[in-house]
Order: sequence, then structure tokens, then C-alpha cells
Amino acid sequence: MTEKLAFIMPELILFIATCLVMITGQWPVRAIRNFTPWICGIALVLAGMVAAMTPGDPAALFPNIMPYAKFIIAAVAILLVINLSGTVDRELEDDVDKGKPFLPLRSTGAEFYAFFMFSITGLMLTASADDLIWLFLALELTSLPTYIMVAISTHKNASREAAVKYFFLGALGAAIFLYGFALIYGAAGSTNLSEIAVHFADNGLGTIGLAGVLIALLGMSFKIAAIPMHFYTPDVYQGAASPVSAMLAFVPKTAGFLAIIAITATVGWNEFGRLPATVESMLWIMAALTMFVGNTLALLQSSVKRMLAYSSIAHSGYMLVGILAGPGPDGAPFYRNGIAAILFYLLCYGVMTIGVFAVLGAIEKRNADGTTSEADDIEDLRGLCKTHPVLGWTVVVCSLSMLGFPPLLGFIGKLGLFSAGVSAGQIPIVIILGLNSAIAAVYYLRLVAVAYLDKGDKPATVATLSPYASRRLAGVCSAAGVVLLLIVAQPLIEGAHKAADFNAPVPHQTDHTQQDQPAEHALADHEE
Amino acid sequence: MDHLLHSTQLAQLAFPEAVPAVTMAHYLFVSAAMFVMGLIGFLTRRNMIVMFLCTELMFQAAGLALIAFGRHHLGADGQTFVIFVLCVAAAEAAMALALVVLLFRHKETLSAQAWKELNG
Amino acid sequence: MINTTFLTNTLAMLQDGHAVDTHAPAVSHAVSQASEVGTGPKWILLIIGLPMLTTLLCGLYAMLGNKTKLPAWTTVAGAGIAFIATLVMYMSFDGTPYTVHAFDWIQIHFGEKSMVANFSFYIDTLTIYWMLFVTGLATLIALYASEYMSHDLGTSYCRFFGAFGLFVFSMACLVMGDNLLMLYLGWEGVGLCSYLLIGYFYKKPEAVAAAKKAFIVNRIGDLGLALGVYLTFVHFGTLEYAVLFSDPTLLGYIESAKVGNFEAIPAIAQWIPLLFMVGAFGKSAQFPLYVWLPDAMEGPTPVSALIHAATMVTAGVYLIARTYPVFLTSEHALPIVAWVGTITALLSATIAMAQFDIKRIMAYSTVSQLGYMFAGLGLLTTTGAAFHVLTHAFFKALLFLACGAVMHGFAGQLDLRKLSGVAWMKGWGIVGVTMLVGCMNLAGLPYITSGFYSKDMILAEAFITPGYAMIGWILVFTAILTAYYTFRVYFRVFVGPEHAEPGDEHHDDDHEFHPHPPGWAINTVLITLACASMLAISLAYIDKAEHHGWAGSMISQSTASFHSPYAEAAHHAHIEHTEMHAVDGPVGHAAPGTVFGMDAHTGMIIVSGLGAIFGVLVAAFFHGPKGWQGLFLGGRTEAAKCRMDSVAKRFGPIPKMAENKWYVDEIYMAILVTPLRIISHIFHWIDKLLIDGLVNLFGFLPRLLAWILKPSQSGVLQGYAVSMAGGVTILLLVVFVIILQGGAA
Amino acid sequence: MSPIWTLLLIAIPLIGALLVAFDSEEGAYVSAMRTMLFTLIPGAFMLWNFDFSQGAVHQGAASINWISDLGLKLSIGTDAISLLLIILTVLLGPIVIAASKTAIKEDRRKYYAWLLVLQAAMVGVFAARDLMLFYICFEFTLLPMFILIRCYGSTNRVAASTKFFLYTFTGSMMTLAGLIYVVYFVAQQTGMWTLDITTLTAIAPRMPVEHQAWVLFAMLAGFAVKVPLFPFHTWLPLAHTEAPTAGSVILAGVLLKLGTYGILRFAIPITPDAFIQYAPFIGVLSVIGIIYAGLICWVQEDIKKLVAYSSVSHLGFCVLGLAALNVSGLSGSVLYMLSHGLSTGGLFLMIGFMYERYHTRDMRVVGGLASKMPVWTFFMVFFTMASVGLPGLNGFPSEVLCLIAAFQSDASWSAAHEAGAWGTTLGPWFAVFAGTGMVIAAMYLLIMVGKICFGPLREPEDHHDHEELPTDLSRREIWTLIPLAVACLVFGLKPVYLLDAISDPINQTVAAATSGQQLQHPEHHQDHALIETHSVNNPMTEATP
Repeated sequence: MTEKLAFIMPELILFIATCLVMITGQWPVRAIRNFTPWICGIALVLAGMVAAMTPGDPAALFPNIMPYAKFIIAAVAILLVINLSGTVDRELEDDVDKGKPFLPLRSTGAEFYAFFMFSITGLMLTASADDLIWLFLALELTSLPTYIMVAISTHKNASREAAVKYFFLGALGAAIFLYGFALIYGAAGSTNLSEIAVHFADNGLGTIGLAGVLIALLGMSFKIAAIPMHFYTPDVYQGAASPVSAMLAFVPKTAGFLAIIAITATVGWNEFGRLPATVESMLWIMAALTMFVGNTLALLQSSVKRMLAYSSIAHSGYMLVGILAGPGPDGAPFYRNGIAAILFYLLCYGVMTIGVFAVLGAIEKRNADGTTSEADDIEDLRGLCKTHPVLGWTVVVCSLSMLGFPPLLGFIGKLGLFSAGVSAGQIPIVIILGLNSAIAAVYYLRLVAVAYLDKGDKPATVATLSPYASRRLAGVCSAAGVVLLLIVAQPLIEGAHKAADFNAPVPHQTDHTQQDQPAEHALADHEE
Repeated sequence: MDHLLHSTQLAQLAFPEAVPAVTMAHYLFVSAAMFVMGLIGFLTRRNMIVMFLCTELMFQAAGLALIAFGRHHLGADGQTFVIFVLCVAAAEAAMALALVVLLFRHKETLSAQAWKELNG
Repeated sequence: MINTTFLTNTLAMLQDGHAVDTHAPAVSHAVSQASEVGTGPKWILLIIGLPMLTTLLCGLYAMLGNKTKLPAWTTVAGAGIAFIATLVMYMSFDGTPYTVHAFDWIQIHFGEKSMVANFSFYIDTLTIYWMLFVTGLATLIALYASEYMSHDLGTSYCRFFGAFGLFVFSMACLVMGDNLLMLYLGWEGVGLCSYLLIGYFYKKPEAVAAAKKAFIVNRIGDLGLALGVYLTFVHFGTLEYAVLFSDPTLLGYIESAKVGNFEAIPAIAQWIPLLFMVGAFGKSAQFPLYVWLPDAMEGPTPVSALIHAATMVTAGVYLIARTYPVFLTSEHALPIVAWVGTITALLSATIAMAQFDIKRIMAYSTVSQLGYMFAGLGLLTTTGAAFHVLTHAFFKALLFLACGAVMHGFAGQLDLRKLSGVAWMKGWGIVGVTMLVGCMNLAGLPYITSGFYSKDMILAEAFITPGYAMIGWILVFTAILTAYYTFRVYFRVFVGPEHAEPGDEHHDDDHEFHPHPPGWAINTVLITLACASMLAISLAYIDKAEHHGWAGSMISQSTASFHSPYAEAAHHAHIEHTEMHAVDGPVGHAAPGTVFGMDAHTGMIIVSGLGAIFGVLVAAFFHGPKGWQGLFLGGRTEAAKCRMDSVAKRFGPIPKMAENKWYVDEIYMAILVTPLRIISHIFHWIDKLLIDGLVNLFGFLPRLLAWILKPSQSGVLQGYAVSMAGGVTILLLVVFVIILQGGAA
Repeated sequence: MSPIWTLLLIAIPLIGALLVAFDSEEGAYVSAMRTMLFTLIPGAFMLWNFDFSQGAVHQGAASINWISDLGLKLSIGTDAISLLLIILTVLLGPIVIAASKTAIKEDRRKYYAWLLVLQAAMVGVFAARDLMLFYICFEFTLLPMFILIRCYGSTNRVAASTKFFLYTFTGSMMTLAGLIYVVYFVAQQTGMWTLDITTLTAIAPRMPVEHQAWVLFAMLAGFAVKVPLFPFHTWLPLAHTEAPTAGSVILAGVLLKLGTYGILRFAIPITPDAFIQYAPFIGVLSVIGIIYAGLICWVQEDIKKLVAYSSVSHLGFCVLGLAALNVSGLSGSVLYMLSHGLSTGGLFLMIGFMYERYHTRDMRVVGGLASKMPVWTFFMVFFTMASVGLPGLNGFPSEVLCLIAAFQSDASWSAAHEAGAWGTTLGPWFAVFAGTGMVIAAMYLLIMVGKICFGPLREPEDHHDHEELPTDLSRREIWTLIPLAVACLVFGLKPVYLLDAISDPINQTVAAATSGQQLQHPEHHQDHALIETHSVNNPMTEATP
């Protein structure tokens, strides 16, 4: 059992950091309080480096997924930390500046960062999950903290409403996939994913197993904000503070996809690289609907955060294509490996979307009465390239990349999905993917146009910089990432490819005898 | 369905003195019923606390199923899983109550209907 | 990895595969080119180059803001030297055609074949024949124009002569080009020049409209020509005359045509001449495409004389003459040509009778005379047609220039009711006399006019060739009408009581009107042309080696010559049966037709001669002034009144209809242009509403879907929960339905 | 020929764009002009060093691995066809800059910078030897053009730019899917995921013909919209009318050609059998386009819209030539790609110059300018005649070749039965109907000239002379036009230069594409294993009959 510790080394690092953060976040000394985000950052850097070096688990279905997944998680999480820093406790710190004493009870900084770190830890644990229980706990660990983070991210009712919706529906979703897990366990007789896979490989899914898998997948569609559990997404993203929304766009989605990969892996892809017809058809429908719903509803939005929420729904739809394509036959190259495409796309998506959210957080709308409020309406971005060129160009680059405009990062990611889908013979869904990219172009172009091109008839209320310099930094970093990662795309893709090689469960020959084992046991018990 | 029927016979073999009618299928039925009741409650009730309780009900339904299966497979996994589920449920409960209090402070009501500014 | 090795092999093979196929053809083409026609001296290119040079110079003058007559003199010089060069070319021509290569133009090679259309020129007697009068007349008319256009010296002057030179250039390309694409180039080029020159007074909407009409109507013809050219290439695999006329396929066709066996000739080959024909009709203003020519008179008179009377409009005749071998291969082409020519001749003659604008009358007479030429071509006498082209070029140019002189002198007055006795006015004598000469030629007064001889050849042929007598009679009748309307003009305008009302074209220099008689340039030109058109008679006699005189000999040495078996027969008085059968022709037996039992030529000399005289007398009776000027028949005492006025009333609406050109333009407008325009409008709206509408609809669908989905985002917690639960249930149901369908997990 | 020149052609504009972007508002024009003039140097060197005797070989090839797992390479190389198109692009560069000097008043930096970026992208499209690199550049051209229309267009620019972007983008997504399928197929055949165009075109034709058909349609979805082929043309008039002059010139001059270039380079070599099968269908569309768009031109009052529709009509000839798929046809349409840019580009320049002075494009309001602007009128008539297809000017040879090709493609019409031994079977009727396009073109273009140039002078009431520009063309404007005019003349009088240059690659394309014709065996319609065996005894060489 202890050898498993080697796998979760990064999580341990993060956990220790979390404990530190809980303390420093409350520290009366300003400097130390301010040091909290740095701790997170450093911990993440360490975790990332360790993760890159952690060995793969040969027993797991995806032996090498851990290092890569954790690495990109750490990488994106660093962006998130930069973006999150200073989100909470703003008034409090202002009061402190005014000379008021620091009231630990009023401060929420410690919880906030701790919860963030917990969430990331959970995310990493999801990556290394090889057991249903582990998976369940990891998923819950990932999402529970985010409920609170949403609630405390601002002092507006919006956040609270977001929190209540997020929490209750999240609980619903959790219950659903938990029930799915239960059924899977029931069917397979084990909670170890590899064993489940072996069992399914030996003697089929069976009704209970199928029901379990489907229900589990449906439940997890909450995490990735896919049909039919996407409804909360726009409200929550809009209600939460934009850095938190950025986090929500990446963290639960990644967790969800890692989980979905794990669960579908137990079902396995057949020699033609197809999932069982039932699972495939359900995922197919989910993917198609998700894309259409996300993209079309995004067209109507004037709130950028809502728009991005819908776009994140759509992106989940895109990535589900990767699941449909599957890892392909043994040793399949990258272009065939849908899972690799997903892993790479998650990285791309994280970077791109954080960029836009960061810019949203970095500017403020000046109201008529002189007060400032968080920029959300698309009009607030008008002429940003004139007023704040760096932020403006961040928006332009990131939205073009999300639109999948060549040669930016998003295009490369989408290329992976395209080629995987096509080579897996999933042509129709790929065409739907293409159509949806075109639909999506409409609202991404609106972002570009507003920020860079259109003058606008009336002089728009010029957005002012918000006091969080860090968010500007986050934005710039992700914009740079969108461009610079192109250069190092090859190693990243190699990594993704390596991470996604799937060792298909080898069926036991002797299993049919094993099946009767419980019976013999029972008899034995009886005779005693 | 085949090995399900099969397992009901097993259950009878396992507990000859137990009520012969109680089989795997019954457990599953009960858990399913609990789950659905929880779901329906969640969908129909407005009071946030009641809604949360309904989610608890659904969790426990899953728990029941796990135990049943665990017993069926004669492994400890099911039970173990349930322990963790309970922990998580407890954690969620704590969170839920905190959240509910927070919300009540701001809207003097427990109705979930009160929170619908964000839409579209 | 057999695939990769295969790949490399494939690529390698690809490489040398193409290496083989592309370098061969150049050689094979060179071979085919070198066959049986020699190459000529380069100085021939002068004939092409000089006019182009003058154009460029005129452009230069315009840029330098030249205000003198320099452009005119440049053009005269250029055209003159070109004419001399042509003469030299004629003198030095030894009977075997040759080509002169300027530079490569269009060449593509595929496989063994290649398509070659070079910028090079094919010289044979036909070319020389045409070039002689083209360059000659160009020189004279340029000289004339130097005075005629003098009232707008400056940029416009340069513009005029620039276009003039460009025209000569294009005409030269048309006539001398050694392949059909060069001919097409010239063809379009002259079209462009006529467009530019008709629209010379670009401020006048009528002029602009006329120019547009000319170009577009011509384009319709050009389409025919173009398709013909393409088809020629596709069918015979070449565009060069040298290769084409020696093409065994074509020769084979002609042989089978001679014996009337047209089944042996594929239909495609028979289509080619029909398409050429359409082109010829367009350019030479034959029915139904003649409508542009009368309007073209909006242009300055020299233009009308050169382009729309003497040279360009004869391009159609040239085309048919040039491609005569191809025409022979078609069963229907030549008869159609003959009939269309005849109809045109008659129709436009009737219109000409009722016009009052003397320039229009001349225009219609041009159309009518072109009709004669086409009839001649259709009647297998290219000689007759060509000769008529020549004589017509002279006397029609003369007539136009004389009218031009009048127009120029009387401030654009062209209405024959408002002019009278011009010949007696001071300084107008020469115009009067030369005009008379022109009229006599056009009317075809027997023996003394060249117009008579050329027309006679055609008429006679109509009777010689069996089955065409009807055409013959129609043409004779037309000849009478021609004589009438020609002398109508002469009697009304040039003789009788002196009277002149000024026209509306006041130039800046003279505000109060005084007729200014033509200067030396105009007179010289008129005299020269008059003499030329008289001297042309001799061409019918000299060089009797051919029984059709010089023109005949020129044509017969070229590919245009086709010795009509009947003409042959008529020529040799005694016919033996063997010969008769030897010369079986398109229509079957080679018995030459006769007129009133006489040999057709003599018959025609009498009939058409008498007809012409009769026509003149009628004209004199109705329009002639009192006294000898009216040959003692006429009774006109003042300018505007004549016997015709009262007679015309008797005919009811007919004269009016004739005056309105039988409403042909209106009919075209009604049955072609208007419907087409309506269709265009319909298309416009289809494009706006249907096609773009569909596009916008597809663009709108996502938005529509969004509006449908929007309510699902009600923002109510339970609502979301219900939708989620519902979605889960539905999806599960779907999947289990799939299982029931049999797609088991 | 060393790749450095091509690279410079891509690099210089990009660097220039940066310089312009950080230059002063006033200096933008000069430095942009300088950059464009600089690009002429490598362009000239390319032309100079190119070995035309090896026209079919992609010279100056260079390649860098980018993302080898996706087969992405940055590989370039030009054969005769792409070279000529690149030269055309380079030639148009300075012209469009010069044309914008007075037209663009504010935001000059953005304008010129994007113009330069566009230049680089266009060169990239023609130089790309890697499928994805091609696609990337192909797509990327959308953005600068979108920005040019969106920011510098006239009243209806937002709608126009959006439609332009979305329509073409949607189409090219389909194209992407199709191309990726091709790559996947080749990967199955050869076991390597390569985007190298040469390899793809060599192997891909082994696809069973019905797969080819799908791929063909996918590709056409992108290319036909770009051309634009009827009925996918409705974005063009809008975009043209709204775009600034330079935009229209580039759009007509180069961007539309990307579509035909794509068909020539990808649709034909990759899916020859399907292309031959569906050529009549494509031909019909193009012929309809020729007549339909031509007639629509006739009733336009907006002169720019008229010219826009006319280029729809003209490109119909271009596609017809491609559809004929024989040497004359392909030569014709490549020639058309080159010449249409000159004549129509010239017309757009003329209109732009007029628009600067009169701020209207309505021929009912303004007209009869000959008396006021003789020089302008001269060029107007000149370019009109070029676009009417007057022999001796550039339009003519290409038109002739395209029409002859349509005839030729029906073998039964030649006496020797060999003229059409290659190519699809379009047959004479295509040529006949397309030919009417000549007449229609003459009709609407001459009517246009008649209205705008000739007749009594008509001006808007509130017309006052332009503050900077003279009444007639300024020296700069004339020098903008002269290169185009000269090029029109040269193309018209010596098309043989171009024809010889492109002869090799075109013969090769035709040979490769038509070699499959007699290989349409039933086993083509079966699974890969069979195709494998089949295509091994199916060398691409027995091409030229």
C-alpha cells in the first residue's frame, strides 16, 4: 500500500502547503498574509515538478496518465493562483489600511486559499484514482471546496445565488454518479477500476453494469458541464467572481474528464476502437447536444461571463468527441488517440479561458455614480485595445484561440480532436464539431470586434483597471501561453500521447469458475 | 439479469433462517425507491433544508445499494465505500447548513425560489 | 512497408512520365508549320506596325497637349507608307502564299498535339487584294479627315486619329493574320475602334447609345465567330490557315461536297461555317443583325466612310471568302448566305427609299450593297463579291465623303428636304460632280460605271447557278430601287433651286451661319475617289487570263477561289457530257442557267442596265427639278416640294413604316431586350431574396435554436433540477430503447 | 532557387507590419510602402532564379518539423504555378498601398499593418507544401480581410465583414474535415501520418470513388465558397461593395484565387476520379454562374456591386476550365487566375478613385465623367475592355482556352478523336452557354462605361472638389494604374510566356488526374485491402495518351 505514496507525492506537497496556508492566511502580520498566495504558488511549482517525475502505475488502466495530468493541472493552477490572489478580503484589507485592527474572524483569506489548494489536491487525486472509492472521494474533494469559494468570492447576492444553485445541483449530481458507482460495484464485484475493467472484459457489462456506467457518466456530466447537467453553469459562472469562474471553468471540468476517462476505460473500447453501442450512442448524443446548446445559447449573451460559461459547455462537447474516439488500438499514434487529444485540449482550454476571465477581473466598470463594479457586460470591453492594449490583445488572442483560429493553440488542440475523431470513423460528430466551431465564431468574433475593432456609436464607459495587478499578470501569461505553447507544442503533445496509452484489460481464462466462488463460500459458511 | 437471479438463490442459501422473501432484488428495489423518493422530494420541495435532506436520502440510497452488493459479493469494499459516503455526506451537511444560514441571513427565507436573479 | 517504397517509385515514374510527354510536341508542331508555305520578308510587318505607331504617336501628342494638325499628318504618312508597302508587297508577290512571323502569342502543348496561334501573318492574293484598298482608302480618308475634323483640334483630334490608326492596325491584323485567332483579334479590334469612333461625340447620348449598340450587336456575331473558331480547332486541330487549308480531313470533306455527298461530312464540321456566318452577319450588318449600322452614322463622316462603308463592314465578306473551303463543306451554309444577303439587300433598299437623312440613306444603301456581296458569296462567285467589295469601297466612300462635305459645310444639315441645288453654289462644283459619279456607280448605270460590272457578276451568277433565279430577280428589282433612291438624293440635294437651311451643329468659331465650301484636302480626296471608282472599270477587263478580270485573277489564286462548275460551263460555250459530269456540283447538274434564252451575262447587262436607267428616270420624275437638271421629267420648283409627296400619300402608312425602318428596332426591343431585362431583374431579386435569403436563414438557425432553448435557463433551482433529472431519464430511456432495438451492449 | 527568397517574402511583410504598428500615424503609409517595395526584391529574385525548364518541380523547398505527432511541418516550395501567383501577389502589394494613401484617413497604422500581414499570409498559401500550413494560411487570410472590411468599409461594413468571415469559415471547416480524412486514409495506406502534399496527392487517389466524392464535396464546401461558385456567391458582392478599395483589389486579385488554386492543387489531384465524375455538375454550376451573375450585373446601379458580380461571372470561366480537366482548361484557368486579378483589380481601383472624389457609387447620381476626367476615363475604358475579354488584352487568352477546353473535353467532337482524349466530358454545350457570357459581359460593362464615363456630365448636387486630390487622376494614382495596365497588355500580347511556364505542372496534373480514368474497376468500391492490391498495379505513369 505504501508504494502508492509515490504516486501521490504532489498531492502530499499540496496538502502540506494547504495546512500552511490555513495558518498564514489568518496571520495578523500583513506581509505574511500577503505571502499566502506565494506559498500556494511555490507549492504548485514543486508539485508540478514532482508530478513530472512521478512514475506511472503499471497496474492502472492508463499507466502514465498521472504525471502528465498532474503536471498540466499544476501548470494551469499556477495561472489560477496568480489570478485568484487578492480576490477576497478586499474591504477588510482596506479597513486595515485605514488603521482598523485586523479581525481574523472577518477574514476569509485562509479558507479561500486553503479551499483552492484542497480543490487542486482533489483534482490531482482524481488523476491518480485507480479505485471507485478513491475516485468518488477525489471528485468530492475537488468540488466541495469550490461551493464555498463561490459563496465567499464576492459580497454580492449573485455569488450566494450562484453558490446555492451550484451546491444543491452539485449534490444532486454527486448522488447520481454515486448511485452509478454503486451499481458498477454491484455488477463487477470490485471497486478497483482495473479489476472492474477485467470483469467487464470477461463477461460483458450486463444490465446492472451498463446502468451503472451510464448513470455514473450522466452524473459526471455535471462536473464537465455537459448535457443534461449543464444548466447551472451560466448562473454560477456569472455569479462568482471572475477568477473563481475561471477556476470553475478548468478544475471541475478536468476532474470530470479524468473521471469519465477512467469510467469509460473500465468499459473499454473494442478492437475497432469503439465503445459499446449503448455507451457510445449516449455519449454521442451528449456530445452533439452539448455543443449545440452551448454555442447557440452563447450567441444571445451580453454578459461575457455567461458567454464564456456557455462556451465552456460547448468545449466539453468538443472534448467528448475525444472520448468517443478513444485511445485507439494498442500503441496508436497521437492522431488516433482521442484521450491524448483531450488531455492536450484541457491544457489549451485552461490557458485560453483563464486569459479572458483574467482580463474581466483586471478591469472594472465605472458606474454613473462614480463607483466601480465588476466588468461583465460585453460593452465594458469596448475599445479595450485602445485604452489598455495589453489586456485588449489578451482578449483578442485568447478568443481567437478559443474560436480555433489557426495557427493559435486552440486550433492545434482542435486539430487533435478532429484527427482522432476522423480516424476513429466518427465522421458525423466531427462534422458537427466543425459546424459548431463556425457557430462559435460568431460570439468569439464579437469579443474580438468589441475589444479591438468597433468604435461604437456612443463613447463607451471606459473601463478602468481594477486594483489587482496580479490578474493582469495572469492574463498576459495566458495570452503568452496561447502563442508560446505553439513552439513547445510538440513535447506537450508527446507527453499527452504518452500519458494516454491505454493498456486494455486482458481477460482471464479461468473466470467462469471464479464466478461461482461466492456460492461455495456461502455454503461453507452455512455448514459451519 | 442471469447472475442477478442466481445471486438471489445464493442469498437464500446464505441465510436459510432469514425471511426467504428478502432477496438481493428487494434490497435493490428499496434503494432505488429511496433514490427516486429523494429525487422527487428534491424536485418538489422548496425549503432548502428539506431539499438537502432529500439529497442525503439519495446518498443513503446509494449506500444501501452498496451494502447490498457488498454482501452479495461477500467483499468489504461495499461497506468501506459506505463509510466514506457517510463522511462525505456529513461534510456536505456541514457545508449545507453553513450555506443555508448565510443565505437566510440575506433573504429571510429558506425558499430556493427566492434565488433566481441570474437567468437566461 | 511496401507502401513507402511504392510511393517513391510512383513519384519517380511521375517525374519522367511528364518529362516524356511535354517536350515532344514543340518539335511536331514545328514540322507541321514548315509545310508548303514559305516565310516572307520582315518588312511586311511595316504594314501592321506603322498604323500602331501612329496611334502611339497620337497618344503622345495628346499627352503633350498638341494643338496642331500634326496627328493627322502622322496618320496620313503612316497609312500612306503602309499603302506603298502593300503595293510593293503586291508587286513582289510571286504567287505562292507565305507567312511572316512577328512573335509567339498563344501556344499550349499537350501530349503530341499543340494549339498554336502566333502573332504572324499570312500573305496571299486575297490578303493583298484587301489590304490594297484598305490602306489606300485609309490614307485618303485620313487626309480628308485632317480637314473635316479641324474644328476640334487638340485632345479630341488626337483621340480621333489615334483610334483611326488603331483601326487600320486592327483591320490589317484581321486581313493578314495567319490564324483564326489573329483574325478574331482584328475582328474585335475593329469593333472596338468603331465603338470608340461612333462614340466620338461622347457628350451626345445618341452617339453613346449608337456606339454601345454597335459593339453589343457585333458581340453577338462575334460569339458565333468565336465558337466557330474553337470548333475549328477542336475538329481540325489547328487554327492556322496554312495548316488548315492543307488539312487532309478538310480536303476530303471538300471532295465529297463537290459530288454532293454531304452525309460523308460529320455534322460538327458542317456547323463550323454556320457559326462563322453568324459572325459575318454581325460585322457586315446583314439581316437580322444589321440594325447597328444606320445608327453608327452618329460618328464623324470620315469614320462612316472608312469603317462603316468601305472597309470594316466588308470584314464579313472577307471572313467567308477566307474560309471558303470550310463553307463548301456545309450543305446549307452558302444557300443561307445567299438568301440572307438577298433579303437584306431588298429590305434595306426599301427603307432607304423612305429616309430623308442623306447619310442614313447612304448607310442603308451600304447594308443593301453588302447584301449583294453576300448573295454573291452564296452564289459561289467569290470573285463577284470581292470585286463588288472593291468598287463599292470606292464609290461608297466617295458618296459618304461628299455627303460629309455637305454636312460639314451646312453645319450638320442632312435633311434632303432642307437642301437643294448645292452643286450650283459657289465652291461646291467639285462636290456636285463627284457626287454624281458616286451616284451613277451606286445606281449601276450600264457600261460607264464600275458598280455596274461588279453588280453584274453577282446578278449573272444568280441565273447561271440553277435554283437561284428567284434571288436573281429580287436582286434586279433591288437594283432598280437602288437607282431610284440614289438619284432621289442627287436630284433633291445637288440640283434644282439653290436653298439651304443650316443644321444645329454650330462651332465655336462661327456663331452666325455661312456655308463654307470644302477646302483643298476634301476636294482632292473626292476627285481621287471619283477617278478611282471610274478607273475600277478597267479592273474588269485587264488581266483576261481569268475571265473575271484582275479581281478574278487575284481571287482565283487564293484559297477563296472556287470555280463554280456552272461558271466554268458558261465560260466554255461548248459543253461535252464528260465535262458536264466532271463538274458535278453541289446542286447536282452543271447546266448553266440562262436569262430569256441568252447567256446570263449578256442577259444581265441588258436587264440590270435597263433597270438602273429606269430607276433613275423614276427618281427624276418624282424628285427632279424642272428643266434639264431633272432630265426634263422632274417638276420640282422649290426645295421642299416634289411630286413624291402627293404620291406617297396614296400608299397610306407604308412610306411611314418604311421611314421608321419597318419598326425592326422596336420589335427587337420588344421581343429580346425587354424580356431579357425583366429576367435580369427577376434574377436580381432571386439573388437578394432566395439565395441570400437561404444563406441568412442558415445563419439564423442557431439563433432560433437559442431562442427555443433560452427558457430552459429560467434561473429557478427546481427548474434546473427537473430538467437535469428529466434529461438523465430521457437519455437512459434512449439508450435502453437502443438495447431493445437490438444494439445490445 | 534557394528558399531564402520565399521566406523573405513572408518575413519582410510581417516585420514591416510590426514596424508600421509602432510607427507614427503619419509615417505609417511611407513605411508600409517601403516594406512592400522591399518585397519586390525577393520577388524579383525568385522569378530570376526559378528554373522554368523544371516548372513542375517545387523549387526552393525547405522544411522544418513543427509538431511531428500531427505531421505538422513548416515546409515551403514553389512550382511555376504558385510562383506566378506569388508574383501577382507581390505585384499587387505596393499598388494597394499606394491606392490607400488618401482613402484611409484614420487608424492608418492598424490598416497598413494588417495589409502587410495579409500579404504574408497570401504568399504563405501559395508557397505552402504542407497541407496544414496551407490550411493555416488559407484560414488566416480571413482575419486581416475581416478587419479591413470591418474597420475601413462603408456603411454596411459590419454585416458584410461578419458574413464574409462566417460564410468562408464555415465552408473551410468542412474542408478541414475532408482534408484530415485524406491524411488519415494516406496514413492507413502508408502507415505514416504525413501532411506532405506530394505524398498525399500520390496516394490519396487510391480512395474508393465514393469516398473521393465525399472528400471532394467537403473540399468544395470551402473552395467553392471562396471562388465563389454559384450559388455560394452572395457574400462576395456585399464584401466587395463594403470593403475599402485596397480590400476589394486584394479580394478580387488574390483571395478569390485561393479557391480555384485549392481546387487545382487539392480537389483535382486528391480526388481525381470523383472530380471527373462530378465535373459536369461543377461545370453546370459555373455556367449558370456566368450567365446568372452577368445578367444581374446588367441591372445594378451601384457600380462596385456591378463589378463584384462581374467577377462572379468571370470566375465561372475559371472554374469551367478546371472542370474540363484538360491541359487547355487548366492552362486557361491558371491564366484566368492571374489576369482576372489585374483587370478587375484595375476596375476596383478606378472605382475607388472615383469614390474618393464623389463619395457615391450610384451610377444614377454620377456619370459622364469623360469631359471632366479624361485620364480616368481612358483607364476605365482600358480595364473595361480588358475585362470584356478584348483580344490583345489579358482577359482574352484565358477565356479562349477555357471555352476551347470545354469543347475539347468531348472527344467525339474532334476529327482525329484525340483532342479531348483527356479530361472530363463537359461537351460543347457548356462552351456555347458559357460563350453567351462574352456577350452579356460586353453588354453590362459597356452600359456601365456608357453611364459612368460618357453622356452629359452628372454630379451629386453637394459635390465639391476633393481637398487633396486634383479633378483628374493625380500622378500617384496614375502610377498606381500603370503597372496594372502594362501587365494587362503583356499578358494579352505574350501569354505564351505564362503558358510555357505553367505547361509542365499542368501537363503533369492532368496526366496524374486522368490516369485513373480507365482504372475505374468494380473492386475500387471495396475495402482497403483490395484497394491496396489494386493500386499497386496502378502506377500513375500511364498517363499521357
